[in-house]
Amino acid sequence: ERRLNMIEAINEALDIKMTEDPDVIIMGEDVGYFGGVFRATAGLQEKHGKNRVFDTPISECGIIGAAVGMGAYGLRPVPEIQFADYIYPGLDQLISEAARLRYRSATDYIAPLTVRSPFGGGIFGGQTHSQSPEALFAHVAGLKTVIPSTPHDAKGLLIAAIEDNDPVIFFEPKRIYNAPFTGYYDKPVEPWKTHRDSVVPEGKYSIPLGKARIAQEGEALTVLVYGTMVHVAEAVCREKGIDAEIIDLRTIVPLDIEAIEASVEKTGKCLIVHEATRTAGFGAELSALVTERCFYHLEAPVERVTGFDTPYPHSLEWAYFPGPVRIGEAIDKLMSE
Amino acid sequence: ERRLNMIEAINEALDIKMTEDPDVIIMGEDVGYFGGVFRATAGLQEKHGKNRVFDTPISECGIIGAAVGMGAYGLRPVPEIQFADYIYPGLDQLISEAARLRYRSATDYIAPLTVRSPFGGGIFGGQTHSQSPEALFAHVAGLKTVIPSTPHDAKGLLIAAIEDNDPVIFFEPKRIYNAPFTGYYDKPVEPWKTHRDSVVPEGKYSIPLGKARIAQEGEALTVLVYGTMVHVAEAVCREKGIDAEIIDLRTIVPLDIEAIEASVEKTGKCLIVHEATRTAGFGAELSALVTERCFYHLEAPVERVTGFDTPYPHSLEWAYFPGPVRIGEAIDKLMSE
Amino acid sequence: PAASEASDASQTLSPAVRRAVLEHGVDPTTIKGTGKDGRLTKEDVIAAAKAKGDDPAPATSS
Amino acid sequence: DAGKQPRPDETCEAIETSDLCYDLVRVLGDDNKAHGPWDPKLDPDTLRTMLGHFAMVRAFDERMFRGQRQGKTSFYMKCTGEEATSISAAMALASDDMIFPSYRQQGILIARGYPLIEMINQIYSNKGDKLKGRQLPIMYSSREHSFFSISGNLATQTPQAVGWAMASAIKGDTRIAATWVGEGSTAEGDFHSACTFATVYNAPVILNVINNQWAISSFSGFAGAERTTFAARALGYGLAGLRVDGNDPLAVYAAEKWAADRARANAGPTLIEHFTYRAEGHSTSDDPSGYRSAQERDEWPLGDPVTRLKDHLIALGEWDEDRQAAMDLKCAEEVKAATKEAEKNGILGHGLHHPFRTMFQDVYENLPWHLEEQAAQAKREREIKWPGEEPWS
Amino acid sequence: DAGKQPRPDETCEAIETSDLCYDLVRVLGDDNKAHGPWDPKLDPDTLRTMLGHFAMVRAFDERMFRGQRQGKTSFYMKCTGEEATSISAAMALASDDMIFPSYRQQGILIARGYPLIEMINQIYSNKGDKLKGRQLPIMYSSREHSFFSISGNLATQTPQAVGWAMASAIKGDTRIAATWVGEGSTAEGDFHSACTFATVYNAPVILNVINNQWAISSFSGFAGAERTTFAARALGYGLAGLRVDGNDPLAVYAAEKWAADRARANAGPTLIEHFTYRAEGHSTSDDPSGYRSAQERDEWPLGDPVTRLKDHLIALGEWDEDRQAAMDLKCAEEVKAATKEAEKNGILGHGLHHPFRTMFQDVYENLPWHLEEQAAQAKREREIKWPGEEPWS
Ligand SMILES: Cc1ncc(C[n+]2csc(CCOP(=O)(O)OP(=O)(O)O)c2C)c(N)n1
Ligand SMILES: Cc1ncc(C[n+]2csc(CCOP(=O)(O)OP(=O)(O)O)c2C)c(N)n1
Ligand SMILES: [Mg+2]
Ligand SMILES: [Mg+2]
Ligand SMILES: [Mg+2]
Repeated sequence: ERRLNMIEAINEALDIKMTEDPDVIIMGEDVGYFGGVFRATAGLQEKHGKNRVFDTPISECGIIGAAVGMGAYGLRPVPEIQFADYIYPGLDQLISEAARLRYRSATDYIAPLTVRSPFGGGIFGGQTHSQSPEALFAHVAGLKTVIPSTPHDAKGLLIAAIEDNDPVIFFEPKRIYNAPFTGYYDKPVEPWKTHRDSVVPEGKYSIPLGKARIAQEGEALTVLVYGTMVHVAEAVCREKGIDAEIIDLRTIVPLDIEAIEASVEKTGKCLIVHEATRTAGFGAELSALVTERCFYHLEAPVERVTGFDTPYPHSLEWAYFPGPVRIGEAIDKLMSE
Repeated sequence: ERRLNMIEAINEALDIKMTEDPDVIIMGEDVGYFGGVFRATAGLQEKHGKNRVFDTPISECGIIGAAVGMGAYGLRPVPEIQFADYIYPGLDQLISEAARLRYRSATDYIAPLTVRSPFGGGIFGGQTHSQSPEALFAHVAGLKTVIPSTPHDAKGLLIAAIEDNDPVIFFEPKRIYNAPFTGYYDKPVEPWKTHRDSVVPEGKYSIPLGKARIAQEGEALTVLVYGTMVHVAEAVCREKGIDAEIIDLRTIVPLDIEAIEASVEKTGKCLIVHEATRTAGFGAELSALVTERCFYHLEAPVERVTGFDTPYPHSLEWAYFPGPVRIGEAIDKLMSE
Repeated sequence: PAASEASDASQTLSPAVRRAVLEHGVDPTTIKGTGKDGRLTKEDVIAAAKAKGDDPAPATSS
Repeated sequence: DAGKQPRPDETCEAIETSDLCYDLVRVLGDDNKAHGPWDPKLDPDTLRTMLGHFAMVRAFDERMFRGQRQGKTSFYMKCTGEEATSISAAMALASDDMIFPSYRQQGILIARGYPLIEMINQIYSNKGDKLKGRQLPIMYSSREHSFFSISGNLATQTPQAVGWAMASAIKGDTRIAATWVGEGSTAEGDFHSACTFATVYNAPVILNVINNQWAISSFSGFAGAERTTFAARALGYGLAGLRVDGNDPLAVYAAEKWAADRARANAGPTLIEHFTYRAEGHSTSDDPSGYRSAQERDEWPLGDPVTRLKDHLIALGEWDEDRQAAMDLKCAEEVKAATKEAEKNGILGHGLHHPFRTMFQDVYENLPWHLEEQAAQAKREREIKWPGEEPWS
Repeated sequence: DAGKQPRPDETCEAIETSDLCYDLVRVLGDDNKAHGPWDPKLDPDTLRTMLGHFAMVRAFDERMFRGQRQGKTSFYMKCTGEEATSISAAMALASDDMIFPSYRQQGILIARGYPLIEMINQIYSNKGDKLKGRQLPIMYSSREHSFFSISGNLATQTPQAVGWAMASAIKGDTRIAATWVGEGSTAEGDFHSACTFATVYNAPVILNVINNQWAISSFSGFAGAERTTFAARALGYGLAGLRVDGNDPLAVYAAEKWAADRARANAGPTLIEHFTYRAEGHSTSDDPSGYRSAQERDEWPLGDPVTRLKDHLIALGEWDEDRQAAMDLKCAEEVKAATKEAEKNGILGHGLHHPFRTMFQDVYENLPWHLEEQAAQAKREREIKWPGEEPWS
């Protein structure tokens, strides 16, 4: 069994697609010669050439805008935005252009971009290296949003995203690039090398966008979660001995509604966990969907555990992070109903 | 009784604040000499001078960015973004700068901006003159988002927004600038001049941000709504003879949660209506809140009636618009539970 | 999890009805629902409780 | 001063174009003759073809504007006075060079032979509209004609054009890209991205800035015109820059050709400022009398490009007023016929649009479940509103 | 070629600075003497003060960098080699001129007398931190010192500076604004907005572009440096532009003073490119050996500004190596003392931070209900995690 951490898995997915498809190109700030500030593109320029893996000016607008043009030409660009916090200058090109191009041109042109970007906190990155803006993208018709939680999934989902003909936002939970953080920040971190989900097959495989992963089967309650928080939820349920069904959504748009419905109908209780700020976060959509579709199966109010509606504060990062205590409290509440 | 349409009411609010407070300035594309493409700033440059009401380059980033700097200086800028669809190039300055400035500087600097922008569809404006992006702003901690539905409220809320020391996004439902559109696009439109909510007192008054308006009291179900859709919801309930409690939220952040809870606890049923695309729209947050807070009062699943998750299609605008039929269907469903 | 052996009706109780059932101490399987698909409504439960001669309980739970 | 501007070699260093950024390349003199090194030496047939496109776009604009006033559609935008900046420029490109237009380049479609009826179908958002009624009128797209989908968001096409050109270069393709952007829109950050990427990657692209002196109600000074030229933006990035009389069809052709040859020779991108004048209102939604004097148009800075080209041909002995009148008439009739034909497919708001189900198509390549559900809801709505009427699918 | 660059009058037309955009203003020659019209003729006391700030910031950087390595905080950024571009520039401004900095201008705070201990408190995010531990280390803010809150988002400060300057002009205030931005960051659209607004409104602002030749791992060519200078950007907008040897403290002072005088005289904004070199890694998160050779630093393009200023003072007979050594020692000790003092307030992650409740403050002026509820939840969490420990409020 070959085990990789998430960076290695992502790097391998990129390498496989670049080798297989000459139209795949990689661009972004520091991704070329240096191989990315998180090393996700390390070695790729050397292997695939400066024409296909290259550094860009510091202009997220230009990165996405140029990628849209490249996509219209027929390439399959995989731009990196160095931190999700810095995606906003490129948002217009994503929302007004990439997301609507197929529709507005009635398929004359498409934007088969895969925008990779590290997101999330827990690394003492302060308010501009910690955000989780996935809800903004989920609101935009025409975009798909993917968030892996394991090396295995990161590789398979990234390959699927690159092959997808729609623009995909691929958010990488940077906190778990190197190890599956459980939220117990004061305990030693288990490395990927000993984690079951770091077994990454060689060669190409892909995981369909829109299919959730049942991270853990259970009967007592359903947990809807993605990214870093999958591992935190798992740890809390383990700790508390709760027979939870933990659904790692993997893709938030399109969503695996069948998996969600089946689980909530079974358990009657639903907890939603994300790191992003609460108000109008993606958890709201999940809560609304569950209420709309599983109402008569609900035995308790759907609960959301989220980051607070504040910027991510540097020194109080662990007070912000929706860690084991916050999740535990919600589980207790749900189980007591 | 003096009656104004919404443009007149907004113009009057701006004029009052400019007259009263020398630190209020207005800037934006075509707002100066011409008085705005919707005439909201008509006459203000002539009255208050080119130093205080001025045209800008076509750069939403520059408009918001400069306004942040002006706010730091001590002015109280009221920038206009010509259409909400064009706010994205300025989003980084709003999200990363205006929204977080007070927090990150620990009150050294504040950003008392009021960003006015016409939003919403129903005017055959096509996909880039019809969007309702309010959910994006609701997700950003530090911003307030205000949406008036009547001339009376537009004036009072705008004055409150300008006086507020936090950055406020003030979305003006352009479909009802001139008349309170009820969604029956094939029937004649009632002008503001005969509508009760167009009575606008002279002089200064303000409506606190975060206080909803009970547009109509009722017992059968609660309708949570804002902007243009207030009038559509009212018309449908009138048409159907439904004893609905219609809550015009006025401000989506901060939200008047007390009014919402009190109403849903009374009616046991809740309908949420907005024109924006459905997925991760602000309706999701409302639905989640209602479920979280009024669960044991709910007699039926919370329903959302929204725009579809597509761009706003030019020729099929009325098929997109969440009009009377869509709302009626949801009401029927709720009432039959 | 939901009591899987419970009657059809109990699977379609809205939260408000469930609360009413608890507050009024009535057995939902004994009441005929007037709601959609024969579902129990809050009013059905209150009517059943009245018929049973119960005092309406104060609505202060939860 | 027509013919006075020097013409450096296409493969020159960008800096050698510095003086041209502050000058104005002109070919047609007051004598209606072509002068100087920028004379593209086009043969009379080509000039007549160009004049024909001019006439056609003017006839088209006239009729479509009236169509909007008659309620046949929601919106229209004329390019009156700016015809050369699109038609003459496009004629200097290869027909498969990729165009990333703004909204005032209908001339390019006409020059490339895009059928009028397709344009009108789009303007009417009718059932013949290739864009399925989804876009605001005049927001055309034609992959077949290497014409990118027009966006309502200003300047977004500019970095896209650069990206397309980079892709072409990566693939060793000989095609180049050209983009058009209004002088007002150059203030957007996208334009800066475009210039930066173009210069850093030496992309085979032409950035055409159409300085028609107005951006809706705002004089070009609000984009910086009182401090320097728009061509001078090129200097800031080390791009080649040209400033050209946009109402001089020969000068426009020559400048665009120079830039195309430069790009194709891998000698780098060019920014061209076309100095022209928006003779009409911004769009059918606009009334320019609110912000500029009526005489301004009469003074018609730089002269009407159609007249100038016509007079040039006449001066060459290759044209006369009668042929001009006949051509104008023929254009008007062609447009009229196309309009009639298009109206059979419907006009906006009169029911003859694409089927409702198309509204949910192409948001994604495949319909996800949530759009399937929403489509079903829309279908239900339709059945409630108009029972038994027109089919959904 | 020190002293060879002409110095136009501060109120000249912007275009008169064209040649200076391609040149390099230098004052200090190889002989360590000041030359030419740009010599600011500073008196020895001022020069010694400047040298003192240089020494202090270098000592500070050294110690803070080590502090991060010792785990006292999460992050640090040095400005080694670029001291003149902040300190000498700031000394040419009035003390209440408004600074919109990027993240490498700690020199300005030191030049303006901001207490070291406040800087360290911020870096440690401890309970003494005036920013309440909310910002990443080095993202200072000080209204008292007319120093704007630093943002992690590159270049956003540039249009803000222009807006502030516009406000100052609107109010008839004599204060001007100055902003600093890295050469790599000039690619952002914000910078373009800043230049456009500055030129359109003739705002009293100075745009300092710090070309230290690197943006993390990316050579300045990725921002366009291989095609032209960054000062030439000014020409594109019709701004006055200067290109200055950023390691020549006298030249930097002179250029900034020229621009400040120009702005204060309402003669318009100036863009200054400070050509310098980032001698160290980008930040404590960076290891430059992965992308540039170790010798590069040894060659130290342009020479160490501290050494150059020191040698100048020595050449003037106003300084010597012993005094230099003594000053360096004194700075190191001052920094050490301040560090010790600040450590009493805590270091990152060791519990001595601002009270938890402060996390919810200042998101808005007043606490809305949803933050009140979230604060209550956070308090509960705290009580569960550490029952009875440190007070919430
Ligand atoms: C991002 C964005 N901001 C604002 C607008 C509104 N708008 C449409 S056209 C226009 C003026 C554009 O002027 P210019 O670029 O000079 O082009 P012209 O109309 O003169 O061809 C404006 C402000 C828009 N469409 N997109
Ligand atoms: C909008 C944005 N994009 C990307 C980043 C990540 N980033 C931080 S510093 C940096 C390099 C900046 O280089 P430069 O502007 O030359 O400044 P220097 O570090 O040399 O002082 C990058 C890419 C960011 N902070 N903000
Ligand atoms: Mg305000
Ligand atoms: Mg224009
Ligand atoms: Mg740099």
